[in-house]
Amino acid sequence: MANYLLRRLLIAIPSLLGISVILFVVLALAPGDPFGELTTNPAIPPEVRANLRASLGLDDPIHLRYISWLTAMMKGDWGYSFVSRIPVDQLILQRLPTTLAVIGISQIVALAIALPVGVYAATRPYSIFDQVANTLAFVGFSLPTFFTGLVFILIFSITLDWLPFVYRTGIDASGWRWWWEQFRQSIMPIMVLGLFQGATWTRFVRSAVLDVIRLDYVTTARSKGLTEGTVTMKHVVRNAMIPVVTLVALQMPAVFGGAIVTEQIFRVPGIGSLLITSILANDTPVIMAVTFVFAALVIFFNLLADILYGWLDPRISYS
Amino acid sequence: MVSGVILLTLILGVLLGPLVWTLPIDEIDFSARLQGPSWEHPLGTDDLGQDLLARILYGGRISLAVGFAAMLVAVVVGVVVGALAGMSGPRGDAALMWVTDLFLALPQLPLLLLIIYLFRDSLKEVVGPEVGVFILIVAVIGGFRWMPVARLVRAQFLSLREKEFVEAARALGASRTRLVVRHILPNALGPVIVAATIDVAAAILAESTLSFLGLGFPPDIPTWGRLLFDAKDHLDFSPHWALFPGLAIFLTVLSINYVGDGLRDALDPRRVQ
Amino acid sequence: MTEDELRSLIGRVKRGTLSRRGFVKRVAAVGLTAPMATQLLAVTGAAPAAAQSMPAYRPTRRGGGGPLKILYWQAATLLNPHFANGSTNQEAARIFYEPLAGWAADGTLVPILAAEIPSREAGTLAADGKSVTWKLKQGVTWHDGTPFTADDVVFNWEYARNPANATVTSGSYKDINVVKVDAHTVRVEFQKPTPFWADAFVATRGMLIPKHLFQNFAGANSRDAPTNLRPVGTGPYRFVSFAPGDLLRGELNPNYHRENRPYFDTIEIKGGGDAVSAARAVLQTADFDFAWNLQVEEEVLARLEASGRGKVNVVDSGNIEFIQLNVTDPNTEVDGERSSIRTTHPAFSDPAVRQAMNFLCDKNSLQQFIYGRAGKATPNFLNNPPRYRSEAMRSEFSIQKANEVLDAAGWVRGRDGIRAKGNVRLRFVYQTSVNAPRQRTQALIKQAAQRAGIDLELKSVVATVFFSSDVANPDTYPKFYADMQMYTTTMTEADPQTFMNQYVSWEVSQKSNNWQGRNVLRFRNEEYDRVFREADGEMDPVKRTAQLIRLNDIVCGSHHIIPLLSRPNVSGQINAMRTNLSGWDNYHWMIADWYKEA
Amino acid sequence: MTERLLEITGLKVHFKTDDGWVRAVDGVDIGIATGETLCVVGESGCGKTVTAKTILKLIDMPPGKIVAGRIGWRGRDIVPLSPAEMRDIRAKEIGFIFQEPMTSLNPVYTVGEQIAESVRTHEGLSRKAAMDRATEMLRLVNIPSPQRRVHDYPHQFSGGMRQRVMIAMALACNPRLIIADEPTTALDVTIQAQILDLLNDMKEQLGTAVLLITHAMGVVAETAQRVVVMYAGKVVEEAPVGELFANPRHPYTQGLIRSIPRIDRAATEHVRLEAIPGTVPSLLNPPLGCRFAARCRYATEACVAAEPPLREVAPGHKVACIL
Repeated sequence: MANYLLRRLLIAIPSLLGISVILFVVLALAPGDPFGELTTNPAIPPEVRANLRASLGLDDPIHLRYISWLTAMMKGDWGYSFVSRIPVDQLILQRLPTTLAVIGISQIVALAIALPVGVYAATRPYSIFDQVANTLAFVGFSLPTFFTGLVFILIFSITLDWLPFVYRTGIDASGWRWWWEQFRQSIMPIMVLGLFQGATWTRFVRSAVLDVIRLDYVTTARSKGLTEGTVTMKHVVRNAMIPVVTLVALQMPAVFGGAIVTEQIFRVPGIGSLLITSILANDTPVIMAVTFVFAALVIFFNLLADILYGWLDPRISYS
Repeated sequence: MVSGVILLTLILGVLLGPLVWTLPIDEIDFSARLQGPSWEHPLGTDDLGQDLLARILYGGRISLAVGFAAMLVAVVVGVVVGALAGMSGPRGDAALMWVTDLFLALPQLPLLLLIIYLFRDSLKEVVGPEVGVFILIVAVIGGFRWMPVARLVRAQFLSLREKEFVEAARALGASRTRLVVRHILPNALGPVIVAATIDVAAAILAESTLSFLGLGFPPDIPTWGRLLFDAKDHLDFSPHWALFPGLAIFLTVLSINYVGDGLRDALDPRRVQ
Repeated sequence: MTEDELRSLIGRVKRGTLSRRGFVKRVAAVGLTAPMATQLLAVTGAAPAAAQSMPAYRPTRRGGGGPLKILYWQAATLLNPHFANGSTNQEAARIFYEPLAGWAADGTLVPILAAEIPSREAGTLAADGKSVTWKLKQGVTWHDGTPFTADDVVFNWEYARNPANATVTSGSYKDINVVKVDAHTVRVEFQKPTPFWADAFVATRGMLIPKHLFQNFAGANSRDAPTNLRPVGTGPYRFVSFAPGDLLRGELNPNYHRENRPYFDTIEIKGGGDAVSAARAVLQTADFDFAWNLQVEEEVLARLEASGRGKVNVVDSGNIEFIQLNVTDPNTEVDGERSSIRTTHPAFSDPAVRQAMNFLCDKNSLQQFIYGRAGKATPNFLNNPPRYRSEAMRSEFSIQKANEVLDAAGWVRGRDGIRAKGNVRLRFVYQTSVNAPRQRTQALIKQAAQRAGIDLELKSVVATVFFSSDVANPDTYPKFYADMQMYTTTMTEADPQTFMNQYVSWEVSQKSNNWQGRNVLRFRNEEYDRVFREADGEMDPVKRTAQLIRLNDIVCGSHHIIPLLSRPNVSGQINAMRTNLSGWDNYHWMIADWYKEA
Repeated sequence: MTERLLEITGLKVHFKTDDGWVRAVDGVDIGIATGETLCVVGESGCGKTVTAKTILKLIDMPPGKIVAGRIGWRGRDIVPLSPAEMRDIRAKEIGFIFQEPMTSLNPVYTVGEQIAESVRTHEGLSRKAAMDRATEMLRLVNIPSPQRRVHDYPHQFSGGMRQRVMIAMALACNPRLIIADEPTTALDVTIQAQILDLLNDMKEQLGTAVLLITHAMGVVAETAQRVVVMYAGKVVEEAPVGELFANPRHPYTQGLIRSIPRIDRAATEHVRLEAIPGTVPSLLNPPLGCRFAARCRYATEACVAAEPPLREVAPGHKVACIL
C-alpha cells in the first residue's frame, strides 16, 4: 500500500511538471501586463513603467523565467504578487481554507442529495419519484451556476430578506452568533454549488445503481433473506460507489470551475476569486500559483479517488 | 420518444424559424424596451427593444452548432486517443493515459481564458470574426472534454479485445486496423454515444459560462448563454428576458439527455428481453 | 462677453465696488453658469480659494457612529499610495493617508494637512509662478504617535521621485524641488512658471507616508516595506487588518487632527463581485452603507433605487466617453507599424465623412436609455470644471444630414447599400472594450450608420487587454489598429493641462516610443501645439482658461473625435448616510466628514 | 407418497413488457417431498428459472407478477406472505444456488463475510461465530485450507470453487430445500461432475431436498429421483427418473432424451437440443392448443384445437399429450 502510494506520487511529479510548463508558457504568451491601469494614467512616465517591468523580471526570455520560477518553487518560494507584494503562498494560504470549506461542505451537500435520491430513484425506476427526481436533476445542471446564484440572491436576499449575499470574513460576533452568521452567509454559495453538483451526481448514482441492481449477486443477497434495506446498502450502493468515485474524481476540475463562478457572485474570498482578480490584474505569479494549486488539488483528489477505489474494490491490487 | 420530438422541433425551429419570423435581431427600438410577451413580440423585448424571439431563434443556431460541433471534437479526439491507448502496447497506453490525466488536471477555466485571448485574432484574420470565434470556442470546449471519452473508449477496448468474437476475428487473421474498425469500435460506441449526448449539453452550458466571463462570441451575436447573461441584471423586473433563453437551454439539455438515456437503453446488451 | 469685459468686472469685485452676487448675476445674464462665475472669481483671487460648497458636518462629538461598511466591487491589493496603481488602491489608502489638500466637488482646494491654501494674498504663491509655499497644520501626529513635520513632506518628494522606487506618483514629483523652510513649512520650487501648482502633495497623488517607517525601504526593497500592507498615516481611521483582494478594516483614530471627527467607530471595505450586485447590496438591501463606481445601466439603477432604501450620488468629473476617428490608416503597414503617422486614413481624411459620423451618434438616446445619470450628452471633450467648458460646440443627431453631407462629397451608395468613392468603401472596424453599455452604444451607432450607407464591424476587446500597455498585443487602444475606437479617458485633476496633452504632436503614440505616447489618435495640428505650449506657461488664469477652451474647440471642430458623454462618478449610499464626494479627488477624500443621520 | 415439502399448484407468473404480458410460467404444478431430488428440465426460456425464483419471490415485481396459483411450503401458501415473512424462509428454509458463480458473488466482500451474512441474519450469531460457521461450511464443501480462504475475495477463486462457495452459502443455515438453478452450466465439464457429486454428497449428508433446474438430460439421469419436463411455461411431463428415461411419453421429452450422446455422459454440455427442430413459441401470445404442436412430428388437428391436460398415464407418471 505504502509502496503503491509512493509510486503514484512519483507518477504525479512529471504530471505536475508538465502542467507547470504548459501553464507557464501560456501565461508568458498571454497578452496584457500587470500595469494596464498605468497606461491610462497620464502622470506616470514611460521610464517608470519600464523600470517596473524590469524589476519584476518581465523582460527575460521565457525559459529563463521558467527555470528561475521552478528553482524558487522547489525551495518553497512562490514569489511575490505583482500587485500587492505579498508572498504568493501567504496570499493563497489566506484564502485556501475558505475555498476548501465551501467546496468541501458543498460536496457533502451534493452527496447528501445525490446518494439518497439517486439510490431511491434507481430502486424504483420509472416511478413518479424517479421521474420527478430526474427532471429536477436536469433542471439542476442545465442552469449555469451564475444564473442559479442570482436567482437565489433574488429570492432569499432581496425578496425574502433572509440571507446576506455578500460573504464577509470579519463577522463581529463570537460563539454561537458567529457560527450562526457564518452559516447564514455560507448557505447560498454552498447550496448553489451543492445543488449543481448534486444534480449531476444524482444522475451518476442513479445510473450506477441501476447497473448494479440487476446484477446476479444482488439476487443472491436477496435469496439470503436480507432485508431490502440491507441488500440496497450493503450490496448495491457499496458496489455502485466504485464507478461513482471515479466519476466524482473526474468531476473535480468542473467543481473548481464552478467554485470560481460562485465565489465571484457571492464575493467569497477563496482562491477562485483570487484567480479571477489576478487574471484581471494580470498578476502572473498569483495566476501561476493558483492554477498550479488547482492542478495539484485535482491530482490529489484523483489520487484519493484511486485509493478509495482500491479500498472499495478488492479486485484492484496495489502491487 | 417525446424528447426526440422536442429536440427535433428545437433544431428545426432554429433552422427554419428565422425564415418564418423575419423580424431583424438587432433592430433597436427604444419605444418598445423590456416589454413582456405580446403579439408583436411573442417573447417580449430586451432593454434596447430588440425582439427576443428573433434573437433566440438566431442564437439557437449558434448555441446548438457549438454544442454539436464541440461534442464532435471531443468524441473524435477521445475515440482516437482511447482507441490508440487501448490497442497499443503497455508503454503507449501508459503514455497516452498520462496525457489524458494531464489534461484532466489542467485548470480549464484560466486556460480557456488565456487561449481565447491568444488565438482569437490570428484565427479571425484567416476566417473572419464569427467563424473564427466559433472554431476557437468549439475547439477549446471540445479540447477540454475529450478525456472522459478517451478513458471510456480505452476501458471498452481493454475489455472487448479479450472477448471471444475479437479473439475469433484475430484467429481468422484480421489485420489490426480491421479489427479495430470493424469489430471493436462499433461495440465500444454505445457508451460513447451516451457520453456524447451529455457533451452536447455541457458544451452549450460551457459556452454560456464563457459569455458570462466576456469571452464568448462578439456581444452582438445573441447566443443563448449570452442572452441569459445579458438578462441577469434585469431578472427581478423583466423575468421574461431570462426565462425564454433559460427555457431553451433547459429543454435542449433535457431532451438531449433523454435521447441519450434512450440510446443507452437501446444499446445496452444486458437489456432483458 | 470678451476677456476684457470679464476682467473689468472681476476688478470691480476685487475693489469692492461690485458684490460677488452682483457679479454672478451679470455674467449669468450673458450665458455663463453660476458655478463658472464663482470659479472665475476664485481663480483670480477675488474670493477665498477654499470651497464654498462643503456640506455641513453635524455630529458634535467623535465616534459613536457604529460601523461604516463600504462595498467595492473591485478590491484593494496594496495600501501604499505611491504604489497604488488603480483607483481601488488609492481609495483604500486614502482612509489612512492624507494629502496637504484635496479637491472639492466644485474644483476648489480644501486644506487637509496644510494649515491653509497657498495664495497670492498670503504671499505663499510666488508671482512668477515658480514656487509655492505650504504651511503645515501643527499638532498632527501619525497613528503611532510620531509628530507629522516638514521632514515627512520632503521625504515623500524624495521617495516618489526616486526612479528605483518606481512609484506611480513619480510624474508629479520628478521635475520639482522641495525645500524645508521650517519644521512646519515647505516650499515647492518649479523649473518654469507653473500655473497649475497644486499637483504635488495634493489629492490623489499627494497622500503622505511617514518618513520614520519608510526611510529604510528605498530602491529594490521599497516594495517589501511592511508598512505597505499595514499603513500608518494621519487619517481619521487607524489600520486594523487587511486581506488583499478581500477585506480592509480600520478603527476610529482617537487623536485625529480635526475635531468631532470621525463619526464612525470602525470602518470596513469589502471587495469583489460585480457592480450590479454591489448596487443591490446598498440600494436594495442596505447591507452596506456605501458602494462606489456603480457602472450599472440606468434602467437597473433606477429600479434598485426605487426600493427606497438608498440613493444614487452623481458627482461631476472630467471623464469623457468618446469616439476617435483614426487619422492614420490602420490597414497599411509601414516599417512593421500599422496606423503609422506616415499614412492618412483613406476615408476619414475627408472632413465630410468625419462630419457625417458626428451626425450619426445619437448622444441623447445614449444618455436617456443607456447611461442615464452616468452620462451627460456633450459636444465637448473638455467639460469640467465648468469654467473650462466651451459654449461654441454643437452636436446634432441626424441621419438625413449625414446622408446629405456624404452625397455632397461624392460618396455614392453601391449595390450593397454601402457608400464608396473610387475604391474606398465606407466600411469601418469599430473597437472598444468589453462592457455592456459600450456594446449597446456600438449597436446603436452601427444601426444609424447603416442607414447612412456606412457599414461598421463591431469589435470588443477584453478590458485587461484593451487598456494594457503590452507592446506585443495589437488590440490595445494605444496601438489603435482599427478605424474607430471608443473608450473613456479620465481626468485625474481639476486642471485640464495634462488632460489636453492627448492631442499634441509630440505625444503621438507610435512604435518609436513603444506606443507609450498619449496622443492615441495621432492628431497633429500646429495651432493646437502652439496654444498648448502657451497655456502651459500662462500665469493669467483668465487667459489660460480661454486657451484651454480653444484647445477643446480645435480638436472637437476637426471632428476627428466625437465626444459622446461626460461621465460623472456614480456611487450609491443608504438614505441615512451623509457623504462629501468630489469628482476631482478620491471618493474617500473627505471620509472624515462622513456620518449617518439618526 | 412421503410428506410434500413444497407443493406448487397452478402457478402462473407473467411479465409486463412494452409489447404486452409475457406468460413466462403459465400454470405449473410441481411438488417435492422431504429429502427428494427433483429435476426440472427444459430448453432455455421455458420458464423453469422463473418458476424456481418465484418460489422465493426473487423475480422482479414489477414487471413480474404472480397471476394465479399456490406455492405451498410445508402446508402453508407463501404467495400472500409479506416481504418480512418471506425473508424468514429465504436461506433459512430454502437455499438457492445460482447459475453463474462468476457473477453471483459480490466482488467486494470476502466469501466468509458473504456466507456469514445469512447465518448472522437468521441465527443471530456474533460476527466471530458466523465466521467460524463460514469456515466450517467451506470445509464441508471441500475447499482446501478454509481457515485462510475464508478471508479471500471471490475473484481469488476459480469458477468451480466459487460454485462450491455458493453451495456452502446456500447450506449455511441448514435449509430443508435447496434450489439449484443450472448450477453447472457455466462450468467446465470436469468441474461439473465434481459439483454434482458435491450436491449429491450434501444432500445425503444433510438430508436436504434438492430442486435442480437444468437443461441437460445427462445431469438429470445422474442426480434426479423425479423429473419434471417443462415447455413454454407449462409442465408437459412428470415421472420418476427411471420411468422417464425408459418410457418417455411426450414427444418433447423423447426429443430431449434423443439429444443425449450416450457414449460419453459427461460431455452433455456440447450437445444441446438442436435435435428438436424449430424454436420455443412466443410466450406473449402462446398458441391456443398444445404449445409444442408446431414442432411436434406427431401433431394433429386436435393438438392445435385445445390444450391437452396433464394426465396420469402410470403411477407417478403424468404427461400433457393427447397421444
